[in-house]
Amino acid sequence: MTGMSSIVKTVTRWVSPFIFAFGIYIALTGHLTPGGGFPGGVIIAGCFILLTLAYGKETTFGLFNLESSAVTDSLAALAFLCMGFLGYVFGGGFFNNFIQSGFPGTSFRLLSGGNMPIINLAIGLKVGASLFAVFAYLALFRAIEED
Amino acid sequence: MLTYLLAFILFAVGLYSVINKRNLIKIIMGVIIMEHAVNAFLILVGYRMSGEAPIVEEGVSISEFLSTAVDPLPQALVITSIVISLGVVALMVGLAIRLYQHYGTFDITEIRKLRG
Amino acid sequence: MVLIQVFLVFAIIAALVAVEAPSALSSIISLGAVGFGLSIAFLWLGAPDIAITQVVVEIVTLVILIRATIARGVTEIRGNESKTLLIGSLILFGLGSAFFANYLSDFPEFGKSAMETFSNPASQFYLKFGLDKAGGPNIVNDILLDFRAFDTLGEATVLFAAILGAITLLNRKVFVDSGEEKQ
Amino acid sequence: MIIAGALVAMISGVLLGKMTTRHPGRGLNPVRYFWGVCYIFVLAWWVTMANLDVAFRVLHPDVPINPGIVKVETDLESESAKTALANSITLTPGTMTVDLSDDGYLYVHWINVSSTDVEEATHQVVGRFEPILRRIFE
Repeated sequence: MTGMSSIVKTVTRWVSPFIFAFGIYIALTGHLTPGGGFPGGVIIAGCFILLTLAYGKETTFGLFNLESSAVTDSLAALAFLCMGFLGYVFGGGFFNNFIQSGFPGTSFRLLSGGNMPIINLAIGLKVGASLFAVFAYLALFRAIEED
Repeated sequence: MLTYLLAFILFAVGLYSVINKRNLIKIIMGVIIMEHAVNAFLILVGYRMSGEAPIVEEGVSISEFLSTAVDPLPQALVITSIVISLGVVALMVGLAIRLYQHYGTFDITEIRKLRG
Repeated sequence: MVLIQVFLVFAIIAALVAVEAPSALSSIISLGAVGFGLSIAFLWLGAPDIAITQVVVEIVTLVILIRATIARGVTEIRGNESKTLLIGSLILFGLGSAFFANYLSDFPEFGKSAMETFSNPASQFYLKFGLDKAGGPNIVNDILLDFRAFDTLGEATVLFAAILGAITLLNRKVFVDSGEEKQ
Repeated sequence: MIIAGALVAMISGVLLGKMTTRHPGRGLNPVRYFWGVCYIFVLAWWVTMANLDVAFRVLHPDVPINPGIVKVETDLESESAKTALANSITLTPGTMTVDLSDDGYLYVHWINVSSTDVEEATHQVVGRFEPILRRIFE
Protein backbone atom coordinates (compact mmCIF):
# COMPACT_ATOMS: atom_id res chain seq x y z
CA MET A 1 0.00 0.00 0.00
CA THR A 2 1.70 3.15 -1.16
CA GLY A 3 -0.89 5.69 -0.09
CA MET A 4 -3.11 8.22 -1.76
CA SER A 5 -2.51 11.28 -3.94
CA SER A 6 -0.24 14.09 -2.85
CA ILE A 7 -3.13 16.43 -1.95
CA VAL A 8 -4.45 13.97 0.61
CA LYS A 9 -0.94 13.38 1.90
CA THR A 10 -0.24 17.07 2.39
CA VAL A 11 -3.53 17.81 4.13
CA THR A 12 -3.00 14.80 6.38
CA ARG A 13 0.43 16.12 7.20
CA TRP A 14 -1.02 19.45 8.23
CA VAL A 15 -3.89 18.24 10.41
CA SER A 16 -2.55 15.10 12.09
CA PRO A 17 -0.75 16.78 15.04
CA PHE A 18 -3.86 18.82 15.78
CA ILE A 19 -6.04 15.72 15.79
CA PHE A 20 -3.61 14.05 18.18
CA ALA A 21 -3.53 17.03 20.53
CA PHE A 22 -7.33 17.27 20.39
CA GLY A 23 -7.65 13.62 21.36
CA ILE A 24 -5.43 14.10 24.39
CA TYR A 25 -7.35 17.27 25.32
CA ILE A 26 -10.67 15.42 25.16
CA ALA A 27 -9.24 12.67 27.34
CA LEU A 28 -7.53 14.95 29.84
CA THR A 29 -10.40 17.35 30.54
CA GLY A 30 -13.07 14.68 30.56
CA HIS A 31 -14.17 15.49 34.10
CA LEU A 32 -14.79 19.17 33.29
CA THR A 33 -16.35 19.12 29.82
CA PRO A 34 -18.15 16.50 27.75
CA GLY A 35 -15.74 13.85 26.64
CA GLY A 36 -13.58 11.46 28.55
CA GLY A 37 -11.13 8.67 28.05
CA PHE A 38 -13.11 6.60 25.59
CA PRO A 39 -13.80 9.20 22.87
CA GLY A 40 -10.34 10.68 23.37
CA GLY A 41 -8.76 7.30 22.81
CA VAL A 42 -10.77 6.69 19.68
CA ILE A 43 -9.73 10.11 18.34
CA ILE A 44 -6.05 9.27 18.98
CA ALA A 45 -6.54 5.99 17.15
CA GLY A 46 -8.27 7.89 14.34
CA CYS A 47 -5.22 10.14 13.91
CA PHE A 48 -2.98 7.15 13.28
CA ILE A 49 -5.60 5.43 11.12
CA LEU A 50 -5.69 8.56 8.96
CA LEU A 51 -1.91 8.47 8.66
CA THR A 52 -2.00 4.79 7.72
CA LEU A 53 -4.65 5.37 5.06
CA ALA A 54 -2.90 8.36 3.55
CA TYR A 55 0.73 7.31 3.70
CA GLY A 56 0.72 3.53 3.78
CA LYS A 57 1.87 1.44 6.65
CA GLU A 58 5.64 1.85 6.36
CA THR A 59 5.64 5.58 7.16
CA THR A 60 3.19 5.16 10.01
CA PHE A 61 5.09 2.28 11.55
CA GLY A 62 8.17 4.48 11.49
CA LEU A 63 6.35 6.74 13.94
CA PHE A 64 4.45 4.25 16.00
CA ASN A 65 4.97 0.57 15.34
CA LEU A 66 3.17 -2.49 16.61
CA GLU A 67 5.58 -3.20 19.46
CA SER A 68 5.22 0.29 20.87
CA SER A 69 1.45 0.12 20.52
CA ALA A 70 1.40 -3.14 22.47
CA VAL A 71 3.68 -1.62 25.10
CA THR A 72 1.52 1.50 25.38
CA ASP A 73 -1.61 -0.61 25.68
CA SER A 74 -0.18 -2.76 28.47
CA LEU A 75 1.42 0.14 30.33
CA ALA A 76 -1.79 2.16 30.27
CA ALA A 77 -3.80 -0.77 31.58
CA LEU A 78 -1.19 -1.25 34.29
CA ALA A 79 -1.33 2.44 35.22
CA PHE A 80 -5.10 2.19 35.49
CA LEU A 81 -4.80 -0.77 37.85
CA CYS A 82 -2.03 0.95 39.83
CA MET A 83 -4.30 3.93 40.49
CA GLY A 84 -6.80 1.52 41.98
CA PHE A 85 -4.22 -0.09 44.24
CA LEU A 86 -2.80 3.30 45.27
CA GLY A 87 -6.33 4.28 46.25
CA TYR A 88 -6.49 1.13 48.33
CA VAL A 89 -3.20 1.94 50.06
CA PHE A 90 -3.70 5.67 50.71
CA GLY A 91 -7.44 6.16 50.70
CA GLY A 92 -8.76 2.98 52.27
CA GLY A 93 -10.74 1.63 49.34
CA PHE A 94 -10.13 0.29 45.87
CA PHE A 95 -10.21 3.23 43.42
CA ASN A 96 -10.61 5.71 46.25
CA ASN A 97 -9.98 9.21 44.98
CA PHE A 98 -6.97 9.80 47.24
CA ILE A 99 -5.49 12.79 45.44
CA GLN A 100 -8.71 14.75 45.57
CA SER A 101 -8.71 14.86 49.38
CA GLY A 102 -5.41 16.75 49.14
CA PHE A 103 -6.95 19.64 47.15
CA PRO A 104 -10.27 20.43 48.79
CA GLY A 105 -12.37 23.31 47.59
CA THR A 106 -10.75 23.80 44.18
CA SER A 107 -13.69 22.96 41.96
CA PHE A 108 -13.73 23.49 38.18
CA ARG A 109 -9.95 23.11 37.79
CA LEU A 110 -7.90 20.42 36.16
CA LEU A 111 -6.48 19.32 39.52
CA SER A 112 -9.85 19.20 41.23
CA GLY A 113 -10.60 15.82 39.75
CA GLY A 114 -7.84 14.17 41.81
CA ASN A 115 -6.83 11.00 40.06
CA MET A 116 -9.57 11.25 37.46
CA PRO A 117 -7.45 13.01 34.78
CA ILE A 118 -4.74 10.37 35.21
CA ILE A 119 -7.21 7.50 34.83
CA ASN A 120 -8.83 9.25 31.87
CA LEU A 121 -5.47 9.65 30.15
CA ALA A 122 -4.61 6.01 30.84
CA ILE A 123 -7.91 4.83 29.38
CA GLY A 124 -7.46 7.10 26.37
CA LEU A 125 -3.98 5.79 25.60
CA LYS A 126 -5.15 2.21 26.11
CA VAL A 127 -8.15 2.49 23.81
CA GLY A 128 -6.16 4.38 21.19
CA ALA A 129 -3.26 1.95 21.14
CA SER A 130 -5.45 -1.14 20.98
CA LEU A 131 -7.69 0.19 18.20
CA PHE A 132 -4.66 1.26 16.19
CA ALA A 133 -3.21 -2.23 16.65
CA VAL A 134 -6.38 -3.82 15.27
CA PHE A 135 -6.38 -1.51 12.27
CA ALA A 136 -2.69 -2.11 11.64
CA TYR A 137 -3.27 -5.86 11.68
CA LEU A 138 -6.11 -5.41 9.18
CA ALA A 139 -3.78 -3.45 6.89
CA LEU A 140 -0.95 -5.95 7.35
CA PHE A 141 -3.28 -8.86 6.68
CA ARG A 142 -4.31 -7.47 3.32
CA ALA A 143 -0.69 -6.86 2.41
CA ILE A 144 0.16 -10.49 3.16
CA GLU A 145 -2.77 -11.69 1.09
CA GLU A 146 -1.58 -9.81 -1.98
CA ASP A 147 1.85 -11.44 -1.99
CA MET B 1 -44.72 5.83 24.36
CA LEU B 2 -44.29 6.41 20.62
CA THR B 3 -40.64 7.23 21.16
CA TYR B 4 -39.98 3.91 22.91
CA LEU B 5 -41.79 2.19 20.04
CA LEU B 6 -39.42 3.79 17.52
CA ALA B 7 -36.41 2.40 19.38
CA PHE B 8 -38.11 -1.00 19.36
CA ILE B 9 -38.68 -0.81 15.60
CA LEU B 10 -34.99 0.01 15.10
CA PHE B 11 -34.13 -3.09 17.14
CA ALA B 12 -36.53 -5.15 15.00
CA VAL B 13 -34.83 -3.98 11.80
CA GLY B 14 -31.50 -5.17 13.17
CA LEU B 15 -32.97 -8.49 14.27
CA TYR B 16 -34.52 -8.99 10.82
CA SER B 17 -31.13 -8.48 9.24
CA VAL B 18 -29.42 -10.93 11.59
CA ILE B 19 -32.00 -13.69 11.13
CA ASN B 20 -32.86 -13.31 7.49
CA LYS B 21 -29.74 -12.30 5.61
CA ARG B 22 -27.22 -14.84 4.38
CA ASN B 23 -24.27 -12.50 4.14
CA LEU B 24 -21.74 -12.14 6.95
CA ILE B 25 -21.36 -8.38 6.45
CA LYS B 26 -25.15 -7.92 6.57
CA ILE B 27 -25.24 -9.92 9.80
CA ILE B 28 -22.53 -7.73 11.32
CA MET B 29 -24.55 -4.68 10.25
CA GLY B 30 -27.62 -6.10 11.94
CA VAL B 31 -25.71 -6.57 15.18
CA ILE B 32 -24.46 -2.97 15.00
CA ILE B 33 -28.00 -1.67 14.42
CA MET B 34 -29.27 -3.67 17.40
CA GLU B 35 -26.54 -2.19 19.60
CA HIS B 36 -27.53 1.29 18.46
CA ALA B 37 -31.18 0.59 19.26
CA VAL B 38 -30.43 -0.65 22.78
CA ASN B 39 -28.19 2.36 23.49
CA ALA B 40 -30.90 4.72 22.25
CA PHE B 41 -33.50 2.98 24.40
CA LEU B 42 -31.39 3.31 27.56
CA ILE B 43 -30.82 7.00 26.93
CA LEU B 44 -34.54 7.52 26.23
CA VAL B 45 -35.42 5.93 29.58
CA GLY B 46 -33.11 8.38 31.34
CA TYR B 47 -34.50 11.47 29.62
CA ARG B 48 -36.59 13.97 31.52
CA MET B 49 -38.77 16.56 29.82
CA SER B 50 -36.75 19.67 28.89
CA GLY B 51 -33.79 18.23 30.74
CA GLU B 52 -30.20 19.36 30.41
CA ALA B 53 -26.88 17.57 30.33
CA PRO B 54 -25.61 16.34 33.71
CA ILE B 55 -22.74 18.79 33.90
CA VAL B 56 -22.59 21.25 36.78
CA GLU B 57 -21.91 24.81 35.69
CA GLU B 58 -20.17 27.35 37.82
CA GLY B 59 -22.65 29.40 39.87
CA VAL B 60 -25.58 26.99 39.62
CA SER B 61 -26.86 25.72 42.94
CA ILE B 62 -27.18 22.00 43.56
CA SER B 63 -30.95 22.04 44.09
CA GLU B 64 -31.48 23.87 40.80
CA PHE B 65 -29.17 21.41 39.08
CA LEU B 66 -31.09 18.46 40.56
CA SER B 67 -34.35 19.72 39.10
CA THR B 68 -33.05 20.04 35.52
CA ALA B 69 -30.38 17.38 34.95
CA VAL B 70 -31.19 14.15 33.14
CA ASP B 71 -30.36 10.74 34.58
CA PRO B 72 -26.54 10.25 34.39
CA LEU B 73 -26.47 6.55 35.23
CA PRO B 74 -27.69 5.15 31.86
CA GLN B 75 -25.27 7.48 30.10
CA ALA B 76 -22.35 6.11 32.09
CA LEU B 77 -23.41 2.58 31.21
CA VAL B 78 -23.95 3.35 27.53
CA ILE B 79 -20.59 5.07 27.09
CA THR B 80 -18.80 1.84 28.02
CA SER B 81 -21.17 -0.21 25.89
CA ILE B 82 -20.42 1.83 22.76
CA VAL B 83 -16.67 1.30 23.04
CA ILE B 84 -17.09 -2.40 23.78
CA SER B 85 -19.29 -2.66 20.70
CA LEU B 86 -16.43 -1.23 18.65
CA GLY B 87 -14.12 -3.96 19.96
CA VAL B 88 -16.74 -6.60 19.23
CA VAL B 89 -17.19 -5.27 15.69
CA ALA B 90 -13.43 -5.53 15.19
CA LEU B 91 -13.55 -9.13 16.41
CA MET B 92 -16.47 -9.99 14.11
CA VAL B 93 -14.79 -8.37 11.12
CA GLY B 94 -11.65 -10.37 11.88
CA LEU B 95 -13.68 -13.59 11.90
CA ALA B 96 -15.43 -12.64 8.65
CA ILE B 97 -12.13 -11.87 6.93
CA ARG B 98 -10.69 -15.19 8.06
CA LEU B 99 -13.71 -17.01 6.64
CA TYR B 100 -13.49 -15.03 3.41
CA GLN B 101 -9.83 -15.86 3.04
CA HIS B 102 -10.52 -19.54 3.65
CA TYR B 103 -13.66 -20.02 1.53
CA GLY B 104 -13.62 -17.06 -0.87
CA THR B 105 -17.15 -15.92 -0.07
CA PHE B 106 -19.15 -14.06 2.57
CA ASP B 107 -22.30 -16.17 2.03
CA ILE B 108 -22.97 -18.41 5.00
CA THR B 109 -24.88 -21.04 3.01
CA GLU B 110 -21.91 -21.43 0.67
CA ILE B 111 -19.60 -21.69 3.64
CA ARG B 112 -21.79 -24.45 5.07
CA LYS B 113 -21.66 -26.38 1.80
CA LEU B 114 -17.92 -26.12 1.49
CA ARG B 115 -17.22 -27.55 4.91
CA GLY B 116 -16.63 -31.21 4.06
CA MET C 1 -39.56 15.95 21.60
CA VAL C 2 -40.86 15.91 18.03
CA LEU C 3 -37.29 16.54 16.94
CA ILE C 4 -36.10 13.41 18.75
CA GLN C 5 -38.78 11.34 17.04
CA VAL C 6 -37.81 12.79 13.68
CA PHE C 7 -34.21 11.72 14.15
CA LEU C 8 -35.26 8.26 15.33
CA VAL C 9 -37.43 7.84 12.20
CA PHE C 10 -34.46 8.98 10.13
CA ALA C 11 -32.34 6.31 11.82
CA ILE C 12 -34.97 3.66 11.09
CA ILE C 13 -35.16 4.59 7.40
CA ALA C 14 -31.37 4.59 7.15
CA ALA C 15 -31.26 1.19 8.84
CA LEU C 16 -33.75 -0.23 6.34
CA VAL C 17 -31.65 1.11 3.45
CA ALA C 18 -28.51 -0.32 5.04
CA VAL C 19 -30.12 -3.74 5.39
CA GLU C 20 -31.66 -3.89 1.93
CA ALA C 21 -29.17 -2.08 -0.35
CA PRO C 22 -27.28 -4.47 -2.64
CA SER C 23 -24.20 -2.32 -3.10
CA ALA C 24 -21.57 -2.57 -0.38
CA LEU C 25 -20.63 1.10 -0.39
CA SER C 26 -24.17 2.48 -0.11
CA SER C 27 -25.02 -0.10 2.53
CA ILE C 28 -22.07 0.83 4.74
CA ILE C 29 -22.66 4.56 4.29
CA SER C 30 -26.31 4.12 5.29
CA LEU C 31 -25.10 2.32 8.40
CA GLY C 32 -23.07 5.42 9.14
CA ALA C 33 -26.21 7.52 8.70
CA VAL C 34 -27.92 5.46 11.41
CA GLY C 35 -25.15 6.25 13.85
CA PHE C 36 -24.95 9.95 13.00
CA GLY C 37 -28.73 10.41 13.22
CA LEU C 38 -28.77 8.74 16.62
CA SER C 39 -25.85 10.90 17.68
CA ILE C 40 -27.83 14.07 16.95
CA ALA C 41 -30.77 12.58 18.84
CA PHE C 42 -28.46 11.97 21.83
CA LEU C 43 -27.42 15.59 21.68
CA TRP C 44 -31.07 16.66 22.02
CA LEU C 45 -31.57 14.12 24.79
CA GLY C 46 -29.01 15.84 26.99
CA ALA C 47 -26.14 13.42 26.52
CA PRO C 48 -23.19 15.21 24.88
CA ASP C 49 -20.71 12.60 26.10
CA ILE C 50 -22.57 9.86 24.28
CA ALA C 51 -22.92 12.02 21.17
CA ILE C 52 -19.16 12.62 20.92
CA THR C 53 -18.36 8.96 21.52
CA GLN C 54 -20.97 7.83 19.00
CA VAL C 55 -19.65 10.06 16.23
CA VAL C 56 -16.04 9.04 16.70
CA VAL C 57 -16.80 5.34 17.07
CA GLU C 58 -19.02 5.45 14.00
CA ILE C 59 -16.18 6.80 11.87
CA VAL C 60 -13.79 4.07 12.99
CA THR C 61 -16.47 1.39 12.44
CA LEU C 62 -17.02 2.63 8.90
CA VAL C 63 -13.30 2.55 8.17
CA ILE C 64 -13.00 -1.00 9.50
CA LEU C 65 -16.03 -2.23 7.54
CA ILE C 66 -14.87 -0.63 4.29
CA ARG C 67 -11.46 -2.15 4.92
CA ALA C 68 -13.15 -5.54 5.26
CA THR C 69 -15.25 -5.41 2.09
CA ILE C 70 -14.38 -2.87 -0.58
CA ALA C 71 -10.65 -2.92 -0.04
CA ARG C 72 -10.65 -6.61 -0.93
CA GLY C 73 -12.79 -6.27 -4.02
CA VAL C 74 -16.21 -7.14 -2.62
CA THR C 75 -18.58 -4.51 -4.03
CA GLU C 76 -21.87 -6.40 -3.87
CA ILE C 77 -23.17 -7.87 -0.66
CA ARG C 78 -26.51 -9.25 -1.73
CA GLY C 79 -27.98 -11.25 1.13
CA ASN C 80 -30.29 -13.70 -0.64
CA GLU C 81 -32.95 -14.77 1.80
CA SER C 82 -35.32 -17.70 2.16
CA LYS C 83 -39.12 -17.73 2.46
CA THR C 84 -39.27 -19.87 5.63
CA LEU C 85 -36.90 -17.60 7.49
CA LEU C 86 -38.95 -14.59 6.41
CA ILE C 87 -42.13 -16.13 7.81
CA GLY C 88 -40.27 -17.15 10.96
CA SER C 89 -38.89 -13.66 11.49
CA LEU C 90 -42.37 -12.18 10.96
CA ILE C 91 -43.76 -14.50 13.65
CA LEU C 92 -40.86 -13.51 15.93
CA PHE C 93 -41.53 -9.85 15.25
CA GLY C 94 -45.22 -10.31 16.14
CA LEU C 95 -44.35 -12.08 19.39
CA GLY C 96 -41.80 -9.44 20.29
CA SER C 97 -44.18 -6.58 19.67
CA ALA C 98 -46.87 -8.35 21.70
CA PHE C 99 -44.47 -8.61 24.66
CA PHE C 100 -43.38 -5.04 24.17
CA ALA C 101 -46.98 -3.79 24.12
CA ASN C 102 -47.70 -5.85 27.24
CA TYR C 103 -44.87 -4.41 29.31
CA LEU C 104 -44.98 -0.91 27.89
CA SER C 105 -47.56 0.13 30.46
CA ASP C 106 -45.09 -0.60 33.27
CA PHE C 107 -42.60 1.88 31.84
CA PRO C 108 -42.53 5.45 33.04
CA GLU C 109 -44.00 7.96 30.62
CA PHE C 110 -41.51 9.34 28.12
CA GLY C 111 -40.02 12.54 29.48
CA LYS C 112 -40.33 11.32 33.04
CA SER C 113 -37.08 9.61 33.84
CA ALA C 114 -36.70 6.46 35.90
CA MET C 115 -35.02 8.36 38.71
CA GLU C 116 -38.17 10.43 39.25
CA THR C 117 -40.60 7.51 39.23
CA PHE C 118 -38.87 5.19 41.68
CA SER C 119 -38.17 6.03 45.25
CA ASN C 120 -34.62 6.53 46.49
CA PRO C 121 -32.72 6.07 43.22
CA ALA C 122 -28.94 5.90 42.95
CA SER C 123 -28.82 8.64 40.31
CA GLN C 124 -30.02 11.29 42.78
CA PHE C 125 -27.10 10.44 45.06
CA TYR C 126 -24.63 10.75 42.20
CA LEU C 127 -26.10 14.06 41.07
CA LYS C 128 -26.14 15.46 44.59
CA PHE C 129 -22.66 14.47 45.75
CA GLY C 130 -20.78 14.09 42.47
CA LEU C 131 -19.17 17.52 42.55
CA ASP C 132 -18.10 17.36 46.20
CA LYS C 133 -16.99 13.76 46.58
CA ALA C 134 -15.46 13.05 43.18
CA GLY C 135 -14.51 16.60 42.25
CA GLY C 136 -15.60 16.81 38.65
CA PRO C 137 -18.50 18.83 37.28
CA ASN C 138 -19.20 16.20 34.62
CA ILE C 139 -21.31 13.71 36.57
CA VAL C 140 -21.09 11.02 33.90
CA ASN C 141 -17.32 10.93 34.23
CA ASP C 142 -17.60 10.98 38.02
CA ILE C 143 -19.72 7.84 37.88
CA LEU C 144 -17.45 6.26 35.30
CA LEU C 145 -14.15 6.90 37.03
CA ASP C 146 -14.89 7.36 40.70
CA PHE C 147 -18.11 5.82 41.98
CA ARG C 148 -18.07 2.90 39.58
CA ALA C 149 -14.41 2.71 38.57
CA PHE C 150 -14.42 -1.02 39.10
CA ASP C 151 -16.98 -1.31 36.29
CA THR C 152 -14.64 0.62 34.05
CA LEU C 153 -11.77 -1.71 34.92
CA GLY C 154 -13.93 -4.66 33.87
CA GLU C 155 -14.88 -2.84 30.70
CA ALA C 156 -11.22 -2.23 29.88
CA THR C 157 -10.61 -5.94 30.39
CA VAL C 158 -13.45 -6.86 28.01
CA LEU C 159 -12.07 -4.48 25.38
CA PHE C 160 -8.60 -5.95 25.88
CA ALA C 161 -9.97 -9.48 25.37
CA ALA C 162 -11.92 -8.53 22.23
CA ILE C 163 -8.94 -6.76 20.67
CA LEU C 164 -6.66 -9.67 21.59
CA GLY C 165 -9.05 -12.06 19.87
CA ALA C 166 -9.16 -9.92 16.73
CA ILE C 167 -5.37 -9.63 16.60
CA THR C 168 -4.94 -13.36 17.10
CA LEU C 169 -7.38 -14.05 14.26
CA LEU C 170 -5.64 -11.65 11.92
CA ASN C 171 -2.11 -12.68 12.81
CA ARG C 172 -1.01 -15.07 10.13
CA LYS C 173 1.87 -16.76 11.94
CA VAL C 174 -0.45 -18.70 14.25
CA PHE C 175 -2.27 -20.32 11.37
CA VAL C 176 0.72 -20.95 9.15
CA ASP C 177 2.33 -23.17 11.78
CA SER C 178 -0.67 -25.42 12.35
CA GLY C 179 -2.58 -25.26 9.05
CA GLU C 180 -0.25 -25.68 6.12
CA GLU C 181 1.89 -28.48 7.45
CA LYS C 182 -1.18 -30.67 7.66
CA GLN C 183 -1.79 -30.69 3.94
CA MET D 1 -3.79 23.64 33.13
CA ILE D 2 -1.42 25.68 30.95
CA ILE D 3 1.45 23.40 31.99
CA ALA D 4 -0.59 20.38 30.95
CA GLY D 5 -1.36 22.03 27.62
CA ALA D 6 2.31 22.75 27.01
CA LEU D 7 3.19 19.14 27.82
CA VAL D 8 0.58 17.79 25.41
CA ALA D 9 1.78 20.15 22.67
CA MET D 10 5.35 18.97 23.22
CA ILE D 11 4.37 15.31 23.04
CA SER D 12 2.40 15.71 19.83
CA GLY D 13 5.17 17.85 18.36
CA VAL D 14 7.85 15.29 19.11
CA LEU D 15 5.74 12.41 17.87
CA LEU D 16 4.28 13.93 14.70
CA GLY D 17 6.42 17.00 14.06
CA LYS D 18 8.51 15.49 11.31
CA MET D 19 5.33 14.74 9.37
CA THR D 20 4.05 18.29 9.51
CA THR D 21 6.78 20.35 7.99
CA ARG D 22 10.02 19.62 6.19
CA HIS D 23 11.48 23.10 6.45
CA PRO D 24 10.91 24.29 10.03
CA GLY D 25 12.89 27.51 9.51
CA ARG D 26 10.38 28.85 7.01
CA GLY D 27 7.72 29.15 9.67
CA LEU D 28 9.73 31.80 11.50
CA ASN D 29 9.71 34.39 8.72
CA PRO D 30 7.06 37.06 9.46
CA VAL D 31 6.88 38.19 5.81
CA ARG D 32 5.26 34.87 4.94
CA TYR D 33 2.49 35.49 7.46
CA PHE D 34 1.88 38.93 5.97
CA TRP D 35 1.44 37.40 2.50
CA GLY D 36 -0.76 34.70 4.06
CA VAL D 37 -3.13 37.38 5.35
CA CYS D 38 -3.08 39.05 1.94
CA TYR D 39 -3.89 35.74 0.29
CA ILE D 40 -7.19 35.54 2.20
CA PHE D 41 -8.35 38.79 0.56
CA VAL D 42 -7.13 37.78 -2.90
CA LEU D 43 -8.91 34.44 -2.60
CA ALA D 44 -12.10 36.10 -1.34
CA TRP D 45 -12.07 38.54 -4.28
CA TRP D 46 -11.64 35.84 -6.93
CA VAL D 47 -14.21 33.57 -5.27
CA THR D 48 -16.74 36.43 -5.27
CA MET D 49 -16.08 37.24 -8.92
CA ALA D 50 -16.36 33.58 -9.93
CA ASN D 51 -19.57 33.26 -7.92
CA LEU D 52 -21.12 36.14 -9.83
CA ASP D 53 -19.89 34.69 -13.12
CA VAL D 54 -21.34 31.24 -12.46
CA ALA D 55 -24.61 32.75 -11.21
CA PHE D 56 -24.84 34.77 -14.42
CA ARG D 57 -24.27 31.66 -16.51
CA VAL D 58 -26.86 29.66 -14.59
CA LEU D 59 -29.55 32.36 -14.72
CA HIS D 60 -28.92 33.26 -18.37
CA PRO D 61 -31.63 31.73 -20.61
CA ASP D 62 -29.11 30.25 -23.06
CA VAL D 63 -26.91 28.73 -20.29
CA PRO D 64 -23.62 29.66 -22.01
CA ILE D 65 -21.38 26.94 -20.61
CA ASN D 66 -18.65 24.98 -22.31
CA PRO D 67 -17.46 22.40 -19.78
CA GLY D 68 -14.31 20.41 -20.18
CA ILE D 69 -11.08 19.30 -18.55
CA VAL D 70 -7.92 21.27 -19.28
CA LYS D 71 -4.31 20.59 -18.44
CA VAL D 72 -2.47 23.41 -16.71
CA GLU D 73 1.10 23.75 -15.57
CA THR D 74 2.44 25.02 -12.28
CA ASP D 75 5.94 26.07 -11.34
CA LEU D 76 5.47 25.64 -7.60
CA GLU D 77 7.96 23.29 -6.03
CA SER D 78 6.77 22.36 -2.56
CA GLU D 79 3.94 19.97 -1.86
CA SER D 80 2.22 22.41 0.47
CA ALA D 81 2.04 25.11 -2.18
CA LYS D 82 0.68 22.68 -4.76
CA THR D 83 -1.97 21.51 -2.33
CA ALA D 84 -2.97 25.06 -1.46
CA LEU D 85 -3.20 25.89 -5.16
CA ALA D 86 -5.32 22.84 -5.93
CA ASN D 87 -7.65 23.56 -3.02
CA SER D 88 -7.98 27.20 -4.02
CA ILE D 89 -8.91 26.18 -7.56
CA THR D 90 -11.48 23.75 -6.20
CA LEU D 91 -12.89 26.40 -3.86
CA THR D 92 -13.41 28.81 -6.72
CA PRO D 93 -16.81 28.12 -8.33
CA GLY D 94 -16.60 26.94 -11.90
CA THR D 95 -13.22 25.29 -11.67
CA MET D 96 -12.36 22.06 -9.92
CA THR D 97 -9.08 20.18 -9.62
CA VAL D 98 -9.44 16.61 -10.78
CA ASP D 99 -5.90 15.32 -10.45
CA LEU D 100 -2.41 16.48 -9.55
CA SER D 101 0.43 14.72 -11.30
CA ASP D 102 3.91 14.41 -9.92
CA ASP D 103 5.65 16.45 -12.61
CA GLY D 104 3.78 19.69 -11.98
CA TYR D 105 0.62 19.39 -14.07
CA LEU D 106 -2.90 19.95 -12.78
CA TYR D 107 -5.99 18.59 -14.51
CA VAL D 108 -8.78 21.09 -13.97
CA HIS D 109 -12.46 20.75 -14.77
CA TRP D 110 -13.63 24.13 -16.03
CA ILE D 111 -17.21 25.23 -16.58
CA ASN D 112 -16.35 27.53 -19.50
CA VAL D 113 -13.26 26.38 -21.36
CA SER D 114 -11.96 29.38 -23.28
CA SER D 115 -8.72 27.80 -24.40
CA THR D 116 -7.37 24.26 -24.44
CA ASP D 117 -3.81 25.49 -24.87
CA VAL D 118 -1.67 24.71 -21.81
CA GLU D 119 -0.01 28.14 -21.65
CA GLU D 120 -3.22 30.12 -22.04
CA ALA D 121 -5.20 28.00 -19.59
CA THR D 122 -2.35 28.23 -17.11
CA HIS D 123 -2.43 31.99 -17.36
CA GLN D 124 -6.17 32.14 -16.76
CA VAL D 125 -6.61 29.55 -14.02
CA VAL D 126 -3.36 29.37 -12.11
CA GLY D 127 -2.02 32.86 -12.74
CA ARG D 128 -4.31 34.43 -10.18
CA PHE D 129 -2.93 32.51 -7.24
CA GLU D 130 0.56 31.38 -8.17
CA PRO D 131 2.75 34.45 -7.43
CA ILE D 132 1.38 35.05 -3.95
CA LEU D 133 1.49 31.36 -3.05
CA ARG D 134 5.14 31.30 -4.05
CA ARG D 135 5.78 34.14 -1.64
CA ILE D 136 4.04 32.24 1.16
CA PHE D 137 5.43 28.77 0.79
CA GLU D 138 8.79 29.03 -0.98
